[in-house]
Amino acid sequence: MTIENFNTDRGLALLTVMERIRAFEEQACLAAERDKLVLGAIHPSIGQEGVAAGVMSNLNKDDIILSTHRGHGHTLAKGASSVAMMRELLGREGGCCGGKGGSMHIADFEVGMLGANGVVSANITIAAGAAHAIKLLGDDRIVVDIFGDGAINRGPFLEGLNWSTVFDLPILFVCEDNQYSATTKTSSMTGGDGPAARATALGLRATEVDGNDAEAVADVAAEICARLRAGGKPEFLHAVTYRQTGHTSFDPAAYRPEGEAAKHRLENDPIARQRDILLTAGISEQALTDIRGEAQAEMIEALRLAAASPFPDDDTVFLDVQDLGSPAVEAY
Amino acid sequence: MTIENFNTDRGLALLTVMERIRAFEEQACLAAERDKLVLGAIHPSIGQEGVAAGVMSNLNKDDIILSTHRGHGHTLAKGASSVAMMRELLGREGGCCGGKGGSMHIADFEVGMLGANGVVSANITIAAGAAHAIKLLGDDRIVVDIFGDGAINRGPFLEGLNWSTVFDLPILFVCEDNQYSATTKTSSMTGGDGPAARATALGLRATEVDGNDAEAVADVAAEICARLRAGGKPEFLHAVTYRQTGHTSFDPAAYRPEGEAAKHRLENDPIARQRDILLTAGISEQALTDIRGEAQAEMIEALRLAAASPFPDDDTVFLDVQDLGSPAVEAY
Amino acid sequence: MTIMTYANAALEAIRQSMQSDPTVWCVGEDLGRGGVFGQYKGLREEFGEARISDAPISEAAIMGAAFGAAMVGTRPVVEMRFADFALCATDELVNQIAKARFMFGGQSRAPMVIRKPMGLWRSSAAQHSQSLESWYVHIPGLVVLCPATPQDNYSMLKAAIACDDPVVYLEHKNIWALEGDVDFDHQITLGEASTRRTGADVTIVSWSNTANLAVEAADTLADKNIDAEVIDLRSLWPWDKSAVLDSVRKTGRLVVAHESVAVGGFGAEIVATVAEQVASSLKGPVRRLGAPRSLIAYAPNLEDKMRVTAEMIVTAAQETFE
Amino acid sequence: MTIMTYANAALEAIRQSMQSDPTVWCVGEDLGRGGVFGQYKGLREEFGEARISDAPISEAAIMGAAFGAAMVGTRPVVEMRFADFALCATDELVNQIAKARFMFGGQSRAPMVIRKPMGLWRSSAAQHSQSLESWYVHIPGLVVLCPATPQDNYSMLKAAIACDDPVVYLEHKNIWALEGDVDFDHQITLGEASTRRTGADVTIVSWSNTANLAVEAADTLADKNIDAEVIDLRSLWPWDKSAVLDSVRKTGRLVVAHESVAVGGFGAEIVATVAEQVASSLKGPVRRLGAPRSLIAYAPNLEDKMRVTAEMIVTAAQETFE
Ligand SMILES: Cc1ncc(C[n+]2csc(CCOP(=O)(O)OP(=O)(O)O)c2C)c(N)n1
Ligand SMILES: Cc1ncc(C[n+]2csc(CCOP(=O)(O)OP(=O)(O)O)c2C)c(N)n1
Ligand SMILES: [Mg+2]
Ligand SMILES: [Mg+2]
Repeated sequence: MTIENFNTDRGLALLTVMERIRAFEEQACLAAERDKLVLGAIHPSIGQEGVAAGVMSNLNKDDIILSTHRGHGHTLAKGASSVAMMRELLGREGGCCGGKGGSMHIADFEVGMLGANGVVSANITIAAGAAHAIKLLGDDRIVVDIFGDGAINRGPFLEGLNWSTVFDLPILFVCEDNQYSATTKTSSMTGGDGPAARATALGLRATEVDGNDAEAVADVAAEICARLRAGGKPEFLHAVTYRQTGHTSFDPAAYRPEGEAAKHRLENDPIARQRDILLTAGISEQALTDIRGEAQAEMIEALRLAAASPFPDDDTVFLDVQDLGSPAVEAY
Repeated sequence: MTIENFNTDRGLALLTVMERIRAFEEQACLAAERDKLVLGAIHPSIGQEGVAAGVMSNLNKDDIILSTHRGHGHTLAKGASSVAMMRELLGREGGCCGGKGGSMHIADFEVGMLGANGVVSANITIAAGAAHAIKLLGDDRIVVDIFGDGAINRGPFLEGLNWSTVFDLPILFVCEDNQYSATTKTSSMTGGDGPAARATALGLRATEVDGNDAEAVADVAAEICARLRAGGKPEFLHAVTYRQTGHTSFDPAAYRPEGEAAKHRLENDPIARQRDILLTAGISEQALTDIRGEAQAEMIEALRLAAASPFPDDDTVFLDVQDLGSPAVEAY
Repeated sequence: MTIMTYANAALEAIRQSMQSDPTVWCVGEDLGRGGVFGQYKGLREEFGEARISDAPISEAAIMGAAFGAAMVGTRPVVEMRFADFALCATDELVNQIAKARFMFGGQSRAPMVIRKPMGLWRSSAAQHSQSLESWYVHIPGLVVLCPATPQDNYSMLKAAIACDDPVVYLEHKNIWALEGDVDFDHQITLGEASTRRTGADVTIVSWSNTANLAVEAADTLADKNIDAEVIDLRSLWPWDKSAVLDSVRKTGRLVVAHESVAVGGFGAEIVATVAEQVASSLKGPVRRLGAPRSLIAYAPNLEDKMRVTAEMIVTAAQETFE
Repeated sequence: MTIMTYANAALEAIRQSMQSDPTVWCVGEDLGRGGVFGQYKGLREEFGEARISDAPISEAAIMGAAFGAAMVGTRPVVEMRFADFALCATDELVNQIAKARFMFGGQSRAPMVIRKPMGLWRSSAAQHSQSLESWYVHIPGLVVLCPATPQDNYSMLKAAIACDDPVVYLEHKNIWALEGDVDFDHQITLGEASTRRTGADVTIVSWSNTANLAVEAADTLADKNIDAEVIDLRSLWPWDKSAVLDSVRKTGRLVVAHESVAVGGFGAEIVATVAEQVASSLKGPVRRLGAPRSLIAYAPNLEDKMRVTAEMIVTAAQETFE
C-alpha cells in the first residue's frame, strides 16, 4: 500500500480516539461483568469506532451531536471526559449527568453532546430541531445526529429527515449501520434499498462509506461538513460497520452465523485497519503500542476514580425535575 | 379523439359512480350549509372522484379498503348505501355507524370498508395489518388504502409501507394527491421527489397516474390488482388530482392562487372529462344527462330520508364501548 | 382593560411575547394562514415565516424538533391543532421533553409551550374531542395549564412562554369566541387557583370550560340559598392544594367537576387529597362529576350524554347536603 | 399444579392459546429469538415464523398493523418490549384501537392483547422504568390488567387472549423470575380482585409487584398484631369496586399502594371512590402510597427513593390507626 499526501497527524489522532473508545468500553464491560459496578445495560460500540472517530474529527467543540443508546464512542470522540463518563456509567456523583442518566442517557452539553437516547430513532427529530434553532438564531454551528440501522424503520426517521429538507437545515444524519438491531438482522426487517435510498427519496444528498475505514469516514465527513458550513443543504451518511459484541455487554449474540463476528474481528477491525495504514505510512510499531497503552491507562484510571466516587446525594432525586411545583409531594 | 377497444360499460359505470359521489357530496354540503343538519365538519372530494371510481371499479365486495376524513367517495364507490351514509352525516339512527362516527369515521364493514379516519396517516399501518391478517388466514382478498398527499409526511407512512414490503402483503397504497393539506400547499412541506419516490425507496413498485382521468386510473388499478391477486408484492399508486372545494365545506379556500380552482373546474374536472370521453365513444348526451339526473335524484332522496330519521336512542351511548366493565359508572 | 375573545387574548399574549423576546417562535400546521382556529391570525405578517412557521403534518417532528430547538436557545410555542393529535407525539413529550432536564443531570431545559386545544366541540366525535389533562399531570417534569377565561388565557399563556419548564397548555375549543375583560398588566403566578366566586356553604372545584359552568351553577345555587365557592384551578400542575383545602375547611362540602372521563380523571386526585387531609372537616358526602367511561359520539344527543352540565353541578352541590 | 416462573406462566398461556386457536399470533421485535426477556422462548420452533413474528423497530406499525389484523379475524398478541416504548404508538392505541368499535357503531372488534412490561428494573433509568397504568384506565374501550403472580399471569393472559376487548396487559419486569404454583385449570374472571390475605383490621389495596410487597407488609403487621386484608386488584379496568368497598366497610381502614407516581395515579380513584361511597365506615385516615412526582434515576440510591417498599406500607397501615 502506498499512501500519497497522507496526513499523519490526523491518522494518529483517529487511532488515538479509537483506542480510547475501545479501552473505555473494555473497562466499562469489566466494570459491568467482573465488578458488578454497572447496574444498567451498556451497549458497547466495539468494532464501530471508525465512525465516531472519523465523523467527530471534523466537528468543533460547539458543534452539536446527538446519539443513541450505543453512544459512548461518539461522546468521547466529541471531547467528553472519560472520568465523568465512567462515573455516569457507575451512577456516581460527578458523572456527566450526575448519575441520573447512566449509559443510555449520556450527555455532555459542554462539548455539544446533547444526549444519547434510550428510544430508538427519537433523536432524529430532536437533532433536526437543534439545527432549526441554529438557523433561527443565525448561528454558524452544525449538527450531527448518529443513529443505528434499526432506526430507519421508525416514523421519526421520515419525519425528521423531511423536516430537515423542508427547512433546509445545517445537519448531517449518520446511519451507523452495524447490521443488527438487537438480536435481529436488520436487513430482514427493512424494505427497499436501505438507508441511503430512503434519505435520497426524502431529498437529502446521501453518501455511503466503509465505516470501518476511519480515514475514509474522516474524508467524506470533511467534505460534507465543509458543504454544511458553507450553507449547504442537509446530508446523509450511511456508514457500514459491524457490531463485534452482543447487543449489550451481557448478550452472547449466539444468533449470529458462526464465524461472522470472528471474521470481522480478524479482518475488519477499524483499529487494526488504522494501525496497518499508519505502519504503512511509516509510523513505528512502538508509537502505536504507546497510543494503546496510554488509552488503556487512562481508562483503567477512569474506572478506578469512578469506583472510588460516592453515589449522588439522595436529595438530588428531587433536583432538576422542574421549576414549578414540588416533586416531593406527600407521595409516601 | 378516437377510442379503440373502448369498454363502454365500464366507461358508463365510472361516470355513474362519479356522478353519484358528486351528487352525494353536493347534497351533504347543502345539508351542512343550507339546512344546518350536518353539525360536524365534512371534507368534500369534489373534483377528486376519478380516483375513487377508477380504483374501486377493480375491487370485489369482500376486498378491503380504508380511507381518510375525505372518504365519502371511496365508501360510496365501494358499495355502501347512500342513505345509510347520509344518515351517518346527519348523526341519525340507521346511519352506517349508528350516528356515532359521522363523516370522518364513516365505515361499512359489510362492503369491506373498514373505516375513514380522523387522524391523518393512521390508516396506513392499520391497512397493512388488514393485509397481514389476510395473508395469515390464507385468504385471497386484497386491501387498498387511500390517503392524501399530506399523509406522506407522517411516520406511519414509512412504518406501514415498510411493513407491507417486509411481510410481502397483498396491498395497494393509493396517494390521492389533491395538492393541498388543509390550507397548506403540500409541496412546500414535502422534501424530495414526492410520494412515488418515497414508496420506491421503501421497496414498493410505484406508479403515477392522472387521477382525474378515471379511465386511466381504472386501467392502472386493474393491472395492479391483477398482480396483487396473482400473489404479487405490495404496490403504490400516486394519483394526482385537485381539490375543487375548500378543505371543509365551510372553508372558502382563499389561500389558493387566484384562478387556480376555476381552471381545474373548467379544464380538469374528472366528470366533465369522462363525459367527453363517453361522447366521443358515441354515447348520447341524453344518456349522460340521465345518469346525472338519477344520481341527483338518489341523493336528494337520501338526504330527505336521512333528515326524516330520528336521532339514535340515547342509551346507545353506552353500547359498543367494550364487553368488560360498565361504561356507565357513576360518573355523574 | 379591553374586551377580547378567549382566542384573541391568547393571540395577544403571543404577539407581546414575540415582540419582547426574539427567541420566541411558533410552529405548527397551517400557522401561516392563521391556524385552524385563527389563533395565529396576522402574526405571520408581523413576524415572518421563520417565526410563525408552517410544519409538515408530522406531529412527532413538530414536537421533537421544537424540543431540540428549545434545548438550543429558542422558546418554541408548539401548536398541536387538536389535543387528540398530540398523541402522535407522546414519546416526544413524555419520554423526551419531560425527562431531559432530569435525565441529563440538569444540563438542559425545555422552555416550550405545547398548545393542545381540547374538549367537546360540536359533533367532532371521538378523535377530535378528548380531554386528557389527567395524563399530563401524572408525568413528572410537565406543567399543566387549563385557562377558562380570556384574562387567564392572556396572562397564563404569557407566563407559560416565560416559564423555563415545558408547559402543556390546554385551551378549550368550545370557548374560542368567549368574550371578557382583559387587562394586559394583570400577571398571574402559575399554580395559583382563581376563586371565581367566594361562598360559605359548598366548595366547587373545577377548571377549563367546566369552571365557567360551575360559576353558572353557583348563580343558580344562590337562588336556592346555597352560597357556593367556585375555585377554578387553572393550573393542574402545580395545583393549588391550599386554596382547595382551605375552602373545604371553611365550607365542609365539596363538589369536583370536570369534562374529562371521571374514572382516572384529575378529580380523583382532588377528592383523594381532601379525603386524606381534611376528611374531618367534611359535613356531607363529596361529589365528583366527570364524563362516563364511554366514547364521544358524533350524534348531538349522544354527545350531550357525555357532558357535565351546570344543572348537574347544581344537583351535586345539593346532594352534599344530604 | 406445577411450579413456574412468572415469565414461563405467561409463555405457557400463550402456547396453550395458540394451540387451541389458530388465529392467535404474536408480533414484536426480536420475538424469533425469544423476546427481550425470553418470554417467547421456544414458541417460534413450535408455531413458525408467521405466528411468532419478528417486527421492524416500528412500534406504531406493530400496534397499528396488529389492530388491522384484529379487525380482520385474527387475535394478535402485541409485544411492546418496554411499556415506555408503547408511547410511540399512543395514537394507535388510544385514538384507534380503543375507539374503533364504538366509532363504527359496533361493526368491528379489536380482540388483541398488548403486552407492556412495566416498572422499575435495576438501573434502567427514566425511559425504561415507567408505570403508566392510570393512563389506560382513563381511556374508555380498554381493559387494563396487572398480574402479580405466576398463577395470575397464566390465568389472566389466557383470559385476555380469549377476550374480545383490547387488553393492555402490564407485566412487571422485576418479577419475571418469581416462582409460584400454577394450576392450568384455574380460570379467573377478568375484573375480579384477588384477596391475597384476609384480615379484619385494615384493608391494603394494591396491584402488580406492589401487591407482593403488600403481602409481605401484612406478614410484618401480623407480628405487630394488626390483621391486614390485602386486596390485589389484578384488573384495573374493570376494577373490583365491591371487593374494595366491602373490605373497607369491614375493616374501616384503608391503605392504597402502587409503584407509579402518586399524583394522578389510579390510587386516587380508589381513595376517591371510598371517600364518596363509604366515608362513614372509615375509622381512621386513609393513606395513599405512590412514587413522588419525580423521575426515575439511574443511580441505585436515587432509584430507591422512588420506590414504595413493604416497610412503607407497614408504616402507612399503622398510621391509619392514628
Ligand atoms: C422505540 C424503541 N423500540 C425498541 C427499543 C429497544 N431497542 C433498544 S436498542 C434496539 C436495537 C436498535 O438497533 P439499531 O438502531 O440498529 O442500533 P444498534 O443497537 O445496532 O446500535 C432496540 C430494538 C427502543 N430502545 N426504542
Ligand atoms: C395527525 C393529524 N394531524 C393533523 C390533522 C388535521 N388535518 C385534518 S385533514 C388535514 C390535511 C390532510 O391533508 P391530506 O393528507 O393531503 O388530505 P386531504 O385533506 O387533502 O384529503 C389535516 C392537517 C389530523 N387530522 N391528523
Ligand atoms: Mg444496528
Ligand atoms: Mg391533500
